Amino acid sequence: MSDIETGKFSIDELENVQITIGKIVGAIEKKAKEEGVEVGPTPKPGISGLRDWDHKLLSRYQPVYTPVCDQCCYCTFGKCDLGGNKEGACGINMEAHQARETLLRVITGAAAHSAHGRHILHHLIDIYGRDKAIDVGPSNLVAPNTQAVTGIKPETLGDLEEVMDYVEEQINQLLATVHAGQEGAAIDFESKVLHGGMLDHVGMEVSDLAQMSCLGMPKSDTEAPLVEIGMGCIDSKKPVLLVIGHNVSGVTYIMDYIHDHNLDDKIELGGLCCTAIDMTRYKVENGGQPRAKVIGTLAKELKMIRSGVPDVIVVDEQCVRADVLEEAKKLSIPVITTNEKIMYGLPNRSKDSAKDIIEDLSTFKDPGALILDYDTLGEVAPELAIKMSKIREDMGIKALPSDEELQGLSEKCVQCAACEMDCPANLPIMAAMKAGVDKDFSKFEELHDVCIGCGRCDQACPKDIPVLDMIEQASRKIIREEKGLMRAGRGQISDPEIREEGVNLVLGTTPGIIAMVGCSNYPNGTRDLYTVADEMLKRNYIVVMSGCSAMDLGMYKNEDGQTLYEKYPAKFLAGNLINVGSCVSNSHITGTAIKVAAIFAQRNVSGNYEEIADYITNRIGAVGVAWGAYSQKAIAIGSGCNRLGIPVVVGPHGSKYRRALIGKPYDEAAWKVYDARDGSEMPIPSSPEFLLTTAESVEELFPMLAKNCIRPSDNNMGRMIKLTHYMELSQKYLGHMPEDWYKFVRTETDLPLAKREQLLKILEADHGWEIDWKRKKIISGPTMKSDVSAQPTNVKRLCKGEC
Amino acid sequence: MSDIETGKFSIDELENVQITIGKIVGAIEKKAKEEGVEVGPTPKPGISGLRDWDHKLLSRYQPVYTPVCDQCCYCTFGKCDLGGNKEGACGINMEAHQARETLLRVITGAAAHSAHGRHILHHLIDIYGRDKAIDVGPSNLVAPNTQAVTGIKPETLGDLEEVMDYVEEQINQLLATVHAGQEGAAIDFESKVLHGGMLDHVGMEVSDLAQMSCLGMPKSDTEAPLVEIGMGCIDSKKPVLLVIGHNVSGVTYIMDYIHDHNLDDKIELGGLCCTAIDMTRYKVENGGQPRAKVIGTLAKELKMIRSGVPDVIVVDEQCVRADVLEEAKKLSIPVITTNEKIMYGLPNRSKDSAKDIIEDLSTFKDPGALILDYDTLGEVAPELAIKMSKIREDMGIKALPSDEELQGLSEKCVQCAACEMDCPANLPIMAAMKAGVDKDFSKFEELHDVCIGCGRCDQACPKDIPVLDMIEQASRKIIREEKGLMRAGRGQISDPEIREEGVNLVLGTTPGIIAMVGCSNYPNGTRDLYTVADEMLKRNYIVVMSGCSAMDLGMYKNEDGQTLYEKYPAKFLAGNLINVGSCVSNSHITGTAIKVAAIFAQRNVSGNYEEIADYITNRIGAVGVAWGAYSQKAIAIGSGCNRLGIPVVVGPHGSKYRRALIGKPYDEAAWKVYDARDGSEMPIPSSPEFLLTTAESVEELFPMLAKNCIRPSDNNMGRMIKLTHYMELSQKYLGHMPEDWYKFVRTETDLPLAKREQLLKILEADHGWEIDWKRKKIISGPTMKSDVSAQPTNVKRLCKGEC
Amino acid sequence: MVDTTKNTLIYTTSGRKVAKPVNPNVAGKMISKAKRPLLVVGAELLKDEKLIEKAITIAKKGIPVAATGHSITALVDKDIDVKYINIHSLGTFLGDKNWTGLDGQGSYDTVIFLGHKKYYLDQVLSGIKNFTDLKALAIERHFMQNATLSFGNLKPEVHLEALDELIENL
Amino acid sequence: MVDTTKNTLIYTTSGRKVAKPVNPNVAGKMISKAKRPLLVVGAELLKDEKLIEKAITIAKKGIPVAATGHSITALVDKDIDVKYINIHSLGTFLGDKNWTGLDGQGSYDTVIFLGHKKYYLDQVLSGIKNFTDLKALAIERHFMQNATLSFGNLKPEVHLEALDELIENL
Repeated sequence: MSDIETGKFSIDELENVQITIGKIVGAIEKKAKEEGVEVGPTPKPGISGLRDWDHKLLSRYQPVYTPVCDQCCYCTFGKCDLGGNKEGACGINMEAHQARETLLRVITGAAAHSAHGRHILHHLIDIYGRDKAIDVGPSNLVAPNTQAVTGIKPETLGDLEEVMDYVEEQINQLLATVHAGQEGAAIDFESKVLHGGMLDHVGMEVSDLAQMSCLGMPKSDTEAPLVEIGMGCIDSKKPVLLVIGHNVSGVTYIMDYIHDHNLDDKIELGGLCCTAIDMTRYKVENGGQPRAKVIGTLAKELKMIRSGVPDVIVVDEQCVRADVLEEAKKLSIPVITTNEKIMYGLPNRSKDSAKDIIEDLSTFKDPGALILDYDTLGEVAPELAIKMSKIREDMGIKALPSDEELQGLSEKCVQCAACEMDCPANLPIMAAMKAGVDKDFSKFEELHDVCIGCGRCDQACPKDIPVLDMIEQASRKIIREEKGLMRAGRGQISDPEIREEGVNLVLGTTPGIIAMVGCSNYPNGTRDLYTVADEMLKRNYIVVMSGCSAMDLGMYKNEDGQTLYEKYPAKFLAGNLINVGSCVSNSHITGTAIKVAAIFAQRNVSGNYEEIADYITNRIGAVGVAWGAYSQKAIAIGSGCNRLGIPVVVGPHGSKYRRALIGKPYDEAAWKVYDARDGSEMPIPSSPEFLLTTAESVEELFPMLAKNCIRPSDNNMGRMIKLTHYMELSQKYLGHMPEDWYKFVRTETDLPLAKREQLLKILEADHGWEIDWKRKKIISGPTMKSDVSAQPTNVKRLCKGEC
Repeated sequence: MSDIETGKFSIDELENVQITIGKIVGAIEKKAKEEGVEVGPTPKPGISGLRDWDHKLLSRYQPVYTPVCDQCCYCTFGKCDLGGNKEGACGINMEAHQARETLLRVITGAAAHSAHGRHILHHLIDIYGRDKAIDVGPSNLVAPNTQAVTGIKPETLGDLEEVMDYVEEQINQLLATVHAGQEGAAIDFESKVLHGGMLDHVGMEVSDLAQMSCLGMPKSDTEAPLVEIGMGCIDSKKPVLLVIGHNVSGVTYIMDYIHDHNLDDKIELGGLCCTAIDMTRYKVENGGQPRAKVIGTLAKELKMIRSGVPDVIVVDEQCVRADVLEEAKKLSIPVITTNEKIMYGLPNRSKDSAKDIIEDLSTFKDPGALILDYDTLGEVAPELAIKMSKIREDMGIKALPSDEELQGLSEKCVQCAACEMDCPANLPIMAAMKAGVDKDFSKFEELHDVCIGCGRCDQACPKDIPVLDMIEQASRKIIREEKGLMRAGRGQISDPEIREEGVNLVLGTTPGIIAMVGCSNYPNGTRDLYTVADEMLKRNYIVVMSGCSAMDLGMYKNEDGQTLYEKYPAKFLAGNLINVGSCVSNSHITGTAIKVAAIFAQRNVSGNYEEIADYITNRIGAVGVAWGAYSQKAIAIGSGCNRLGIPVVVGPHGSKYRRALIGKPYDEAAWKVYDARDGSEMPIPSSPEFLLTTAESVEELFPMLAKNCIRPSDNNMGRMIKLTHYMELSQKYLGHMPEDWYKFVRTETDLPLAKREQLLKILEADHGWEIDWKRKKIISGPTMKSDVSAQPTNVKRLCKGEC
Repeated sequence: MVDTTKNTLIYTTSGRKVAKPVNPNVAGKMISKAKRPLLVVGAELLKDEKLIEKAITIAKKGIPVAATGHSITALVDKDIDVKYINIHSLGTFLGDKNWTGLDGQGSYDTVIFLGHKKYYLDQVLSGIKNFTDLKALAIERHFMQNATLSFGNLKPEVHLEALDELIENL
Repeated sequence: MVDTTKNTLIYTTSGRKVAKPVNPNVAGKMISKAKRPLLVVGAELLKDEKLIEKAITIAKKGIPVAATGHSITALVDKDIDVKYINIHSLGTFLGDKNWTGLDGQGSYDTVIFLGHKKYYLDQVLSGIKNFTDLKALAIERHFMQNATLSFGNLKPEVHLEALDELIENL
């Protein structure tokens, strides 16, 4: 294919050539027909394509707006204060504007992922050609999100381009609606939010499929290798090359150069953020060993730079602190930008020789360079690191203050509270300063894990005290010991795994999937992740990790010195711990749910999003947790889960996303579905209770997780298991039985066997249920029947007898 | 083409077919080569493609940031107060964030235009097929923006799809950079702003080329018909069908239905905003007469609805007030939404029969309907209007308060100033209320023209006084007389016109092009537009209008009862008044500049953006004026002009765009270019002095316009003419000679003949220039030489001897 | 008497409508006058034993308590009317005329907040401020700009004193 | 004495840093003490003959004037040191250490604003507030939140009185 000339030409000049033409109306349907695939009603849906489904979800899960700002400053009619739901100069009210604000966040996130995908796709097609086959492991359904949304079953890199075209077109349509004078109704902005979220998962999927297919990454590999992680695992005596970002395109050239030039042992290559994850996935399939170390998340960026350890910093895109160049400059660390999204105003050296660039940067002629030629990059970055290591050592670069200086700095503090006010978590910095005056720096040490390393304290301090440096210096011992192991991202769940585990999920005997995704903006430090994962794994939930959460989980060890990655196996089975991979690998989590519907339940998947989402909503007990969600990508990922009916809990900072989707358990009318067997209405439990909400602490989170894994399709065994965990977790972490446990009981067999009698008594005494004590059976009380053959659906057309 | 099946197939089954394949690497270059077109260095540039050019512009025209808000609320690390250029939690500082804010506005605008373009392109391809030829009049260079940017010379609708793919991909890349943790440098956000602006013009061009080619719109027609305009031209006794928005796709079906069913005389079809302009362009080529009336701009929307006159409202997309449905409901006016961008939460009736929809809406079962099927829409809208007209008359719908009520309402006012505080223009509403107590409503009448009809006063009033209704009622006489004539949008400037006028522009003997574009957020009412256009036309400038400004200009008449459209001819010649068309027709304004470079100066255009922009920057005296700029589209349009070196002045509200690009005339080093003949540096006049700035009043604007049309390429006659206007306008409107006039004098022949001696005296006395009084020649003084054969360029590589 | 109205410094502005600073005696009387008050305590309470005591004391004056986060762990078996609820849900339900409260006795008119994360409560209050008519009273250690009435920014010890004074006025 | 510090209501908030309300006598003294003051008058001045007078009176005290918009039409030939400049340019140049002022005598330290559109000046002042160290004094009829010091919102007649008092203190 790739040698076909472009332009207009007559066919008879060509022979035996296959030509793929997209974009013809009905193209997807026709292609699918040829392949014997049935295409559902909505291939490549436009904004209104799945609106009915959205409105169904939104009638149960109503948008809750908590503005971060009462004002709108989008256009120059304003700025308008919309306080009290007033209308602005364009007529928009607060609700619609907040929905629009959410939409803007979501499409920003979706754009970040899909622009990353487009970049890496261009790059990989340049190298491998359009015909390079997609290979992601032992699956037939390789692109569940893509196929469910677009109806396209991609087989080659080239096929992914059409998918990207669709995603970009739709994101552009959505961005257009952010303009003044477009959508006026909050509910339709919300539908657009869900559309944007769905697109995000397609964009992520394209990104990961492309890189997995070409870069030797693990392909549904349950034995993906363990990778060193933590600031403490970096050997600062060697030249240190630090890479920050999300897009591994350029970094692979650096890794190849290092490997090909036998520099593996001579350079420390460490990564921050998702680039780090993907570096450790590079060429590790079939037993390859990781060629890089993971330092950590965004929260470690400033700390790592401020440590003065890196000799060269390479950044690509996304979640890269905007002050990298400024901070690096202070410590004589050259910065190389490698992606058009981040260029820092640096001179474009893409056409220059590696030698010239190394010369200029090592003599500080420029503080950094933009290098878009990856061959040049591959050579410059490591060679420069080796050179700079010596130069910087000779210069005697001093980074953090000494202990003596710590005391002096503490004394400068006037206890004005500016730092605590500006600290996103309002951490007790003043107390640490107070103790620091007496040379007690333990309180700074305590701040280290809960601090997200944003540096606002430094900015706020009227006395110019470098608060973050003080925390880091005081914590140097902890930091040195910050080393753990993370399982390299394994990629998607394979079809065979789904076939094995699908039934347990749908019936509830595997109590649920807890997907812990996203960023590092935790309310109470990183350790909470470990606590949550360990508890749920012990309880046989499947725990799926990705991105920054996957990294942070690897930093903690149990009493035996084991990380959870070592303790739990990595298959798609109850009680297993899976790291799917980097941020874009989040698509495999939704992909898993789609696969259960498609493979286990044999639902048609192509262009059949609504039916798939409906299936997932009613049958798959999965809850997403983005405990440290900070970014627009996180809310985009969450919104994509939401359109599939998968609920997501974010940490308290997530309240600043401005809107949640919360159901009202007390509104009985909202908790009904159709039974697809006859179209009759049936009551369902109020679970999931929300599609997006926040929790205050992990203690609160635990019972929320268990409860919101309950689904109408649970069989008695499944419901019993889920209910047991709900009650136990509530008692363990909240110190009491949950108020509403009885609402999930359909029959006595839903009750945990050991406590059955005791619970039946409560049902009788407190809730007035009738019990047949002889047979220990419930006679009346439950609002729901237990009927495993019922087919719950929210979609009328899917009922028997409907067209 | 359109009957080719999709999918994979072998060629030998097909004969005599032309297949166009895009997306092959190097495709554009190869296609161009076949067509004998040379492709420049940057076809389809990515974000970094024209960065060097941007940095050149930005080193002279520095970003000036005036934040609307000191805070950033993009992600949940924040919200962060960046006051005093502090860094936020992600490390971004105020400057970079403000540049990012500007970028977000620009790409929102570009998305609005290109999403509109994509929609109408899909729609027209559905009807006319991909092979439908692009026909926009007697031009070979049909798509100057598209060709300069992408290198593609589109010939059919199908060709435009690839252009849209490019635009969407790039906008998505730019939107990605708005995400937390992307670009960190203000200068590179600024380069992205310019990239977004450039893309906007491509998106607009695609939109207009597509619709002009298919919908019988005027094609470079200098005799485009005159169209009735104004609230006063609507006959409220007939059923009134009101259309609001920008995208004429659905409206044409309504127009056809009305025409085909002989309802032309039975229904008043009026439009608001750019849909109105494009309605009057529909099927008027070759002498067709306009089938709709133009009511006016966004500023008239609320007033028109509140008048109670419309019987049905149809909205499409963009610049549609968000409260249309709420406002219409109060007056029993059904609303039909017709585009996915605006759906107002209304039920989707696209698959229902016209009869059923009409029944439900006329019985108020629903307040409106979403109709995406345009055949149904075409029938429902007019038939419903006819039906509703009777029903609403029978109901005795009362809209505005009576005069008696006006007095009572005035008495309710407690003079608390809330309305004036929230009024975007801080209009003196309290004084009107005070006078109203004494039945003097003249002050309300005075407010009418300066009021932009946003309704913030109503929202602000603690006494719930309907201020806007009072203004409208008090102004009903003026409103009844609000009728004028606008020349229907003529589309682009044709190649032959460029050939005729190009030389005059480049040498300056036509003093300049004043392009008055955009929205209706005027600081001092609509009349100012008339004043500016008339003055500049009298002075032989070419005045080009578009969008809302084009409409507002048609509302005023001179003492002879003539509008300017009647007074001045509409060719591309000095002293002519041109309306290019609707918002998307703004691309023809930049297109004109590109055409001068390509056709008059024979510069290669395909993928050769930098050279074209460089040519325009140094040679074409054009200034854009977006006097009422309010929208994200306006700043996008402006930024697209800026990348071509065309300066834009916005009204004072435009300061809320947060950033301007202003040069420093006192910084001599900034005003130098190369002479392409030998690469030597030469000083140039400090004009344009800015790329984007604001002016306070039209009086201030006049001399700014004249001065900023000065270019290095002016010959002596041209410079003399421009300088004369600058001095005269400064004296007329600012009451004094400008301080800096002498800086533009290179030789005595640059001076106006009539005043030459007087000016030479000033040069000698005040500025110390040496004058040879015998020959009346300047001996020394000027910093610049007059050398018409000099070839000013900002781009070193374009100089002789450079590669 | 503790003056809790002085330091009303905020982290970022949100809009024109800002909480009125209130003194503890006024706050106490306001609670007393409320027809259906609800004390909402958050998990930050658990960080200070003394704060827990104050919350219990207030509750014992007959004010029902919504315990958010895991704050209920310190409040069960204390002979007070307390129920767990997620604060984001609570914020929503409070604005719903159809919600009959934690005890089914009908909607609340005055909601008092104590022991919450500042940035989190700020958001919950933002929803209440913009979309309900409820009186929201923040008796936190920090000035909560989105409340109807709020204490200013206080030192921990002054905060406890202020709560005592408030309790005296119940 | 006119109290110009009372009504500081604003249209929308912008950030934490807000102008300090100032009384005319203090404002007057501040101008007197300035090393290089500049009075910047805008075209709104032209709507009130009396305001023009006040501006001229201030200028006659030896304070150079930058006339923005078309305000210069009322100020030429009045024997004062006045030059036209666009206010957006002025706002930029004021922050540039290399700018030598309208008269080439060097940069200014105190800039006084009178007769401007509120929303427009608000933006210009925002740039000055965030990116320069200049003292910006707004003696407008409206409270200008982005100035360093500003009169509050005043009635027109009180505004004139306040200007008189300011002039007395020059």
